[in-house]
Amino acid sequence: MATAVLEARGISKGFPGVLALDDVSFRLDAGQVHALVGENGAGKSTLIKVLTGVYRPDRGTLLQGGEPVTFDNPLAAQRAGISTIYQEVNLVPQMSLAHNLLLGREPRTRLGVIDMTQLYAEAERVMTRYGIRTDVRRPLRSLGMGTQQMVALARAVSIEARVVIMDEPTSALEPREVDTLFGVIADLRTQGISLIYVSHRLDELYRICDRVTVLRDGRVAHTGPLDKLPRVDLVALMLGRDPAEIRREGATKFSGEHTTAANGPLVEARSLSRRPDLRDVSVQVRPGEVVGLGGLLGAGRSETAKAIAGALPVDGGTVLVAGQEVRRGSPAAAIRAGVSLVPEDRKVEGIVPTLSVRDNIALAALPQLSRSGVVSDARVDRIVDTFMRRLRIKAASPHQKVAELSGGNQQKVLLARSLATGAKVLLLDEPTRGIDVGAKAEVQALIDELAAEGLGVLLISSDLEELVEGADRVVVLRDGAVAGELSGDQVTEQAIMATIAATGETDG
Amino acid sequence: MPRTSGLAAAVTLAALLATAACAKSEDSGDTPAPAGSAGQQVVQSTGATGPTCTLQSFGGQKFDVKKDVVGFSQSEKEANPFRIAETKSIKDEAGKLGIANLRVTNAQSQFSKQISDVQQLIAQGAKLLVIAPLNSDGWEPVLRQAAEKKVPIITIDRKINAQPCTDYLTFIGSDFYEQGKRAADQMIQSLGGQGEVAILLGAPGNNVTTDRTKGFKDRIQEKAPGITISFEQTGEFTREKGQQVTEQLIQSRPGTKGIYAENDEMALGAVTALKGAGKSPGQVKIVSVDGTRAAVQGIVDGWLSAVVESNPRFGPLAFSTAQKFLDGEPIPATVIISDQEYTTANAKESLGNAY
Amino acid sequence: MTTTIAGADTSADARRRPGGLRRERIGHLLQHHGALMVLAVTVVVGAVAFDSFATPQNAANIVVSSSFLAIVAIGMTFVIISGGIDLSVGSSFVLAGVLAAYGSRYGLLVALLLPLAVCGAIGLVQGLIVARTGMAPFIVTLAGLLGMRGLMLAVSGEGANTYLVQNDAFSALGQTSILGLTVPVWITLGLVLLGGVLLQRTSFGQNVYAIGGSEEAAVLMGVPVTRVKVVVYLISGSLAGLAGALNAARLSSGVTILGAGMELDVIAAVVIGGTLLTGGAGGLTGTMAGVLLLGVIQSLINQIGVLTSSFQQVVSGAFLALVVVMQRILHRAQRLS
Amino acid sequence: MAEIAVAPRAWGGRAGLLAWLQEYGVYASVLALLLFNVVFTPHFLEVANFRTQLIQVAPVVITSLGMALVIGTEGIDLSVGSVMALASAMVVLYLGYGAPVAIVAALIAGAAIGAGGGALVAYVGVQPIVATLALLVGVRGLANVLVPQLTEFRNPTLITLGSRSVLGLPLVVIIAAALTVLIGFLVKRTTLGRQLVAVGGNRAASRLSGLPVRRVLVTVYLISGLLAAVAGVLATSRLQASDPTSLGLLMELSAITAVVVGGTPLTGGRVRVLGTVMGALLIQLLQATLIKHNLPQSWTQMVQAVIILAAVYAARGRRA
Repeated sequence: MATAVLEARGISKGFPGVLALDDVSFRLDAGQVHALVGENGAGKSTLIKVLTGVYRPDRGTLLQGGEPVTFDNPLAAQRAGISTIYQEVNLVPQMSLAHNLLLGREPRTRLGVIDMTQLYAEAERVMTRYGIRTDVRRPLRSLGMGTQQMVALARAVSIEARVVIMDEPTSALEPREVDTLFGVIADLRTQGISLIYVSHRLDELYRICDRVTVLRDGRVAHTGPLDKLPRVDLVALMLGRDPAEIRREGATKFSGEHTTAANGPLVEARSLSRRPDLRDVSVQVRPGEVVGLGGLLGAGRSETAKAIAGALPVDGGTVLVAGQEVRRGSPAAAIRAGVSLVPEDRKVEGIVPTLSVRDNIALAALPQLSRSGVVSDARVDRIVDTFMRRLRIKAASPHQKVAELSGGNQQKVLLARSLATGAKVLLLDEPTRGIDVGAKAEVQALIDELAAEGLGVLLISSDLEELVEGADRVVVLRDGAVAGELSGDQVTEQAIMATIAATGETDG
Repeated sequence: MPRTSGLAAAVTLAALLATAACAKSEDSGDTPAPAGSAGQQVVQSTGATGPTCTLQSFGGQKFDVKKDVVGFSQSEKEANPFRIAETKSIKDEAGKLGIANLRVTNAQSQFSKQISDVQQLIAQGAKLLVIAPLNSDGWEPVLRQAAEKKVPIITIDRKINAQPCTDYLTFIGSDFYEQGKRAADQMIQSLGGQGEVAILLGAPGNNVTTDRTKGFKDRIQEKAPGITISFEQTGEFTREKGQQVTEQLIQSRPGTKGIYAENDEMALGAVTALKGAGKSPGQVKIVSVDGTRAAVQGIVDGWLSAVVESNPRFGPLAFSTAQKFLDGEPIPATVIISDQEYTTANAKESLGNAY
Repeated sequence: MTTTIAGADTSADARRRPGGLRRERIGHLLQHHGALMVLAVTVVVGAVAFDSFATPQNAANIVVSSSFLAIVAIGMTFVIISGGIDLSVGSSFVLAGVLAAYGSRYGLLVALLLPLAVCGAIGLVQGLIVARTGMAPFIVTLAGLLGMRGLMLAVSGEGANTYLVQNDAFSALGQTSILGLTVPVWITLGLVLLGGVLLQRTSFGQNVYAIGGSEEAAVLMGVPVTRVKVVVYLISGSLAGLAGALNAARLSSGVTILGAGMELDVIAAVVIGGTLLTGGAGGLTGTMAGVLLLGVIQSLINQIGVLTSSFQQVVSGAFLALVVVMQRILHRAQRLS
Repeated sequence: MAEIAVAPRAWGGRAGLLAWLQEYGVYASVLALLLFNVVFTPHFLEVANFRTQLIQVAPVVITSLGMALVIGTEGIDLSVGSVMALASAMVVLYLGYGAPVAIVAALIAGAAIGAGGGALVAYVGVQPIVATLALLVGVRGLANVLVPQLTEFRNPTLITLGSRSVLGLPLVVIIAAALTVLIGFLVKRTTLGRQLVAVGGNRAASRLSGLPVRRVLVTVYLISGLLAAVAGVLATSRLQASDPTSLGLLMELSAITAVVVGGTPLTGGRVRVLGTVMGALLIQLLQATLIKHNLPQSWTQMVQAVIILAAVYAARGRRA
């Protein structure tokens, strides 16, 4: 047996109050694509950070090519040929694509200063190989998420990496970009480069990975070849549950059809327009209905939700709640009318990290919980208690800082915040992205429950399965306009994809 | 949105300024009487033994003060009686003499700004410069430029450390060291040569502070070994700081018999502090330097023991010196003015002289 | 590896924003050279309104007296681009002047090196504290402001001693004119060029931008964050020290009453120059335009002459507000259009 | 389930000590300084001394409270010192109508300047440090234009405000204490208080949650201006004169120091009211100690620098 490219032996790492990794061993061979899975908090991130020199392990050793190594910082790991692409693209948004790509490895002139011509040429050359043709002098933030992800990948690989670690690399990619990415991965593998691939998307794992290591509660729950492991068993391993139970419950927690009341729409968006994001987008949600909003990234899904929630100024169009027009461009007015948004980016637009769970839940409902500007603690406690129980939010106490909770629980806090306002319509933008399988199931079940109680839900999801099983009706967006609407039996993955794919011809 | 808020801000500002128009301040019984000729500066000594300077030896060209540009560089904002009186005196005298092109700059207590202010005056073609320097040292760049163009500089109230007649024409002002000594004399007299004395220092780094401190200490050491200086803290020449420091002082050192304040503002701050602590007038002897109206009034009221004057009315003397110089007369290197003293004996009748 | 997929070249963003690139460029230009344009306009207005404004001597005066602020502002630009701030520069400046004048009695080398070493060292320590402890730069350098002013007072006998420069070579460094401009001006020009190259054309400079843009990303991209931060504060401290020393050479003495509030002038100049206080963007040309703009405004106020000293402050404040508001509006127009 | 386990707070060991210092460091420092003075400073344990310290610190406390709110929103207000000067100018300008009118005029002026700065920040999007820097320069000029030189007044009501005692406590101190309670209440119990820390903690999230972010910002800066004006009026009444040139000079730095030393992070999202008061007290006691022991100015500044660093180092948040 050849020596491993990278091996971790008996790694333990603790933080105050938590043992994040407990005697974890992990082995990566040359040319291998190794899936690293586990729920959030299982220890994946910590293991990656140990492998890349962000953390020093308390116990255990790292071996590279059979030799013990220690990395003092990410730079040391990079120099040793270990590159990482993180979940949230970690590049510098204000800097140009070229500078991001080649930061630290800029071509020099004979005088020792950066050769700008070379820099841009080199950047263009590299990006072309990844199927990106764009002006490399543009600031990174002006480019799409997919492009940014590709830059991150290109950067990681081009540092003569022998090991590339990818943490949820596809979460922001369009299917086409995913294909490009997988093409690149296949290429890397043939060059003998090893990959550690972290993802929640089982399809992708089975598509490209050779081996899998499952972490649970800081320990290795399983390691072995992936193709011999049935999906259900993998899910069971991650959750630590009985595989039979998982089979019974199906892939998602949605129960299927909802009884939709026949009365008029709860919320109606008419001809929302905003150059260049939205063109004449109209959507209706009736009480008790879950309406899916499908489409590719950048098709205007989040923009539609934000426009309805008053968080995005629009050039034209109106939003009516129960037949009454809502003042434009004011989230407060939308919330008063009963429309509440749970945004896509939890960290940036969702939680207030410095505040407690309690304050986060009560935040949007403060005007309703106070009299002449003074907050009623009793009422806040009551409503917080209600929703923490109802959504099964797991926190040490309502006064725990929200930043200390897991992603899934943070998501539930945001849902609670929306519900606390007495919302009649929830706009959920990727409510299950980046949260662990257990929490995902709970959130999905909750959406069902809320719809059953008569709430209207607008569900945005990149996960087609979630959309098909969860929504009664799916509105498909394309290039900022409604491309089609599917309901009843029409709601299938194929139908949605076909509606989206109809763009292929018009795209140019 | 930005437009409306900008508008709102503008409206707010306008409203604020407008309200100032309908402001109504307290009826003030003691508005300063027109200065007139009262309190005019008198030359005390002209350093007769020292060298003198003529237009010829200076090497300048004759010019007409009335028509040519005359620059005046003030060091500090005209926000305290001394600076107000000083600038006013210069402007008034210029007006009286018919000097048409007087350019006035103000360095707002920033030394770098004063240097560039004066340089700009030179660039504007000033033929004569009257400078109230913020600091005695550091005038090299200005002096070089002035020397190139042979622009005579008269410095007032503070000296410039340089060569008279070559670098600048002359200095007209008080002797701060001497002021310190005279304040010490007054302190010795009112304390009978015994007791603990505290000093409220001026702003640190300022040579007025340095000289007034040194003069005071030297004189005390020389003439009154019974007086101990137990406390020196800066009051930064302001009334507020003077009050705050005095409050700490009288509480933690109740034995303090006298306070020497290096300007009137700090002395008045000390008076407020003493009043607040329930002391009666004269319980702690206060001596200060400047001669502002409020301080002299303080003597009349019994709170201050004495004030050594530092006369700011430089206008007449400065311009007459300049005229003499242009007329070819010899000018002494320093013109020390005679500062008077306000004491319990003369305060009431001399109140009109105070500024 | 040739996995290019046809048509995958344009990002969703680029597609949605036809002509976005050109507008971005214009916006970029405005943000970076807005100060230069305002400066040009101000100079033209001044020249038209006042005879004695656009004279070579006045111009030289403005440039010469601005050069010290400019040197300090170069360092501040580095700090601000890295996402920090340095309030201690004013105190560094005055301390350096006193040290230089004091050191001049031991020769030119001491006069130059003593202030550079002390101010550089204090900058270094501040940088270390900021980088290692994660304390806010605002607070660390605020302590630096107080501490160094205290040190300066201690060195100068509570401000009572003004050391005079006793070395002709050192004085000459501050006073000699070459082609009508004094040595400090040429040093400033040299430093601007050097700083520009350092910022735009070296890995170090790119690292400064990266840290200011996103420190987290910079760490993960392998930027030696601690070292870069330390160096940035070291540069700022050293340049403030150099400016103070040169100023002492120019004034021939270690004046103790300088530098109070200088940090605010410097920050104002850098911000007017288009460098964002949030870090990650900006440059030296803008900063220089900002410095000159402050000098020109000051000169214009002097030319007007009739303003009382208090009104001058109102005008300066209003002008500063106006410039930043204009910048914001331009910035916004560029985003919204 | 992968729950983030939160260990019960152990107050032992080095980590425990650090955590304790972070929470209570400023109180411990004040206590230590008090003890030092009790032992080494003559006449320290006297009622008159505590009166002096409390009276002197009152304007700083009041200004710092406003500053704490602003810093809670991840902002900063450099204009407070100048606003004090403006308030002082307004008071003497309107004293002819009687003290109440004059005081109200001063407070309105302070609130207006605060709101103006807030509008620049909230609506125009100017960074707080720059917006309030412009005000720092301009407003002091304005105050000086209105009242060009130190002006004494004799209005008994206004003088009483600064020197009167109620039940043995100076009125100035009572006002500062009342405002502390009020601001504490505002932060803990009012909608505005909850909203302002949310705005400081995450502005985008606050906007999406329907918080009136701009209104909150303007209100907070307005309160800061208003409190600075209160401090200005009190300082004026204590001085028995209006001195716009020097009143409140460098107050912004004292206030920021008090807030930060008191444990409110400059990054916003949190406001510690009592900590702020303690921060102000710490600086006051420090200065008093150095003055009482007749140490030179250079010492005062260097010691202050060290204390600031030490206090903030102890109080800095544990980094993940």
